Amino acid sequence: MEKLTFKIEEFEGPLDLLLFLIQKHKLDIRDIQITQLLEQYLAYLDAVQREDLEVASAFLEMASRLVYLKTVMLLPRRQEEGRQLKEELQGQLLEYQVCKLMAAQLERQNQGALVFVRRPQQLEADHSYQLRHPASVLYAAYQDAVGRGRRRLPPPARAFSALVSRRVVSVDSRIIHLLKGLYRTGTASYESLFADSRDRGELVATFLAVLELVKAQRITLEGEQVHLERRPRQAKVSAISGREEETK
Amino acid sequence: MMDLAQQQIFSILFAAGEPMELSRVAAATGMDEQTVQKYLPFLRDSLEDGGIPLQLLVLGEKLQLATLPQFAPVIREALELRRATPLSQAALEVLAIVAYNQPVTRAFVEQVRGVDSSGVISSLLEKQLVEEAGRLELPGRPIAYQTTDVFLRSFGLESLEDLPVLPQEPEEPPDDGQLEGQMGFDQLEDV
Amino acid sequence: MMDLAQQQIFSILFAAGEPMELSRVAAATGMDEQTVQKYLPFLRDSLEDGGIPLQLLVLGEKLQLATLPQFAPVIREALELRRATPLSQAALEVLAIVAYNQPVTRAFVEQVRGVDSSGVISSLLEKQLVEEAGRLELPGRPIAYQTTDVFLRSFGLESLEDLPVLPQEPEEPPDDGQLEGQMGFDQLEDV
Repeated sequence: MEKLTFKIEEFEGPLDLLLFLIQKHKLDIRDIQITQLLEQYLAYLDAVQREDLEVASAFLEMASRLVYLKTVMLLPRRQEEGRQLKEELQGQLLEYQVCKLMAAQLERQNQGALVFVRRPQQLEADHSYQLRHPASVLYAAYQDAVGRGRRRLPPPARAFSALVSRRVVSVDSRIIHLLKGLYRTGTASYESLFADSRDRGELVATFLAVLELVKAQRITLEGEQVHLERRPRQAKVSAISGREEETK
Repeated sequence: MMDLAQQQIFSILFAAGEPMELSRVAAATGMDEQTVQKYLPFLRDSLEDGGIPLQLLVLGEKLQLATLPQFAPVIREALELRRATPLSQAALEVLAIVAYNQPVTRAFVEQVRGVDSSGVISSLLEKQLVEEAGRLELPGRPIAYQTTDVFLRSFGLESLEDLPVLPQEPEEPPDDGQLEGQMGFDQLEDV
Repeated sequence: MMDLAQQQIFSILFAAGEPMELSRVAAATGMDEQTVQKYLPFLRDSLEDGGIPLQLLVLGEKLQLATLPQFAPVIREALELRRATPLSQAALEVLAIVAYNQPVTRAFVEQVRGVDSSGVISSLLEKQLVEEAGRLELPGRPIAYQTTDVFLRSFGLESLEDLPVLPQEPEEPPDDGQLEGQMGFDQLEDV
């Protein structure tokens, strides 16, 4: 337990680490000294970072929570809030401690690898589903499944055909495309440039194309509007570099 | 009363379920094949003496434990009653996702639901509500699933066209199949 | 020596393989549930008397036959099963949280553990130690999870009631000083 060096993977999360520190430094979990705990916690994160390991965001989040807690507790007028936050953290730690105890108990009881059961005997019986339901339950289930994630619905299988055939949207083709459009209109809204991009790869390519055109001073951006520079200062479209961006 | 060797053979055959090579039973128990063979009559006697309603089948080079024929009706009754369990919420959701998007992969279903759904898909396959529909031309050549006739029957549908219509998605990507570079000018001009 | 009722119950459980609802066993054999229940100890005795290396498991409302732990090595050898990797600390923690609080959402699990737990939940779903328990009537209709029969079997439990008792929280520090606004008994009696 008393190892001087430890790896972040040894801890299941920030709560686990806090419990470890509390135990190691014999702190009272029911009345933790936030300042002391924060120092040790940060020292630990430092040690991990010195080893060039990436610290998981959950650990950083806890660090900021501890800093905030300490700050609040220092402010005379917000002591009540500080007390509440501290109790909340202690409650969480106690709860997690119980969770660990139960996990250890379960581990001792685990005999899953020792007891075998049979697969169902193959009968010539018909296993097909026999009940009847109105089709509306499917509709309701679909709504539930998709729910608020509706906008994050993955693209249908056919959308992948493009991916599989490694469709490539080059930045150059988008540059030409944008210029052609702008030659006719002279000006367009920034958003309209992206209106016809069908997927993320194309959006990225279009965005890079815009950047290249701005850099080459072929277009200028003013607020929401994009203007074509009719008199390019450079004779050649130097933006066209021959580089290709693959779609993701 | 079974002795240790019989118990070992019995345990292996019980857990295997399927017919198991006598040679593997022998190897696992550390006996030679003749010895295992020699134990089989004793095993049969033990089953009979204990009134255990199982038979020890010898199928070529393989062994299997099976129920007795006279118990088939009560077994079938119990297993069929079991089938009449209504679909769970999870099963309904997976079924709906397959129905509205078929053919779909497991990954698609899981992405929509945000949760591992392999167990649910197996149970729908067993209930014959979905079936495999070949493999998709995607990396890894994943299996695609589609709904079945049993599905149509269970939900009183004549065809998939009869599925309740979903509300239009406001952001459905255009799928008129324009090729890259062909589109966009008109839209630009419209601005 | 098994009698007919025991033989029927045994045959059904043997053929089913998976945990079988006691109510279905009752319905298929034409007994009532109490009668089936009454037969279970006799069935256990018959197995033991015959030296049959099986145990009759009660898993909540279900029954299942399984092998005895001492035969695990020989079975594993014969079925060429690799030794199962033990459950990770993370998996045990998630299981403990689900077991004691079910049905629970992923968000609840993550709140207790203080870390993202979606991967662990997926692997527990795959191992069939937890399963979906529908959706909760909360914003976003989150999926709820509960433990399974496999969980009960794996941890040698007959029902969730058998879960080890949570450690008692040590009593609050002795309250020599009454808290503000609290009345002592003597005061109450005086009223």
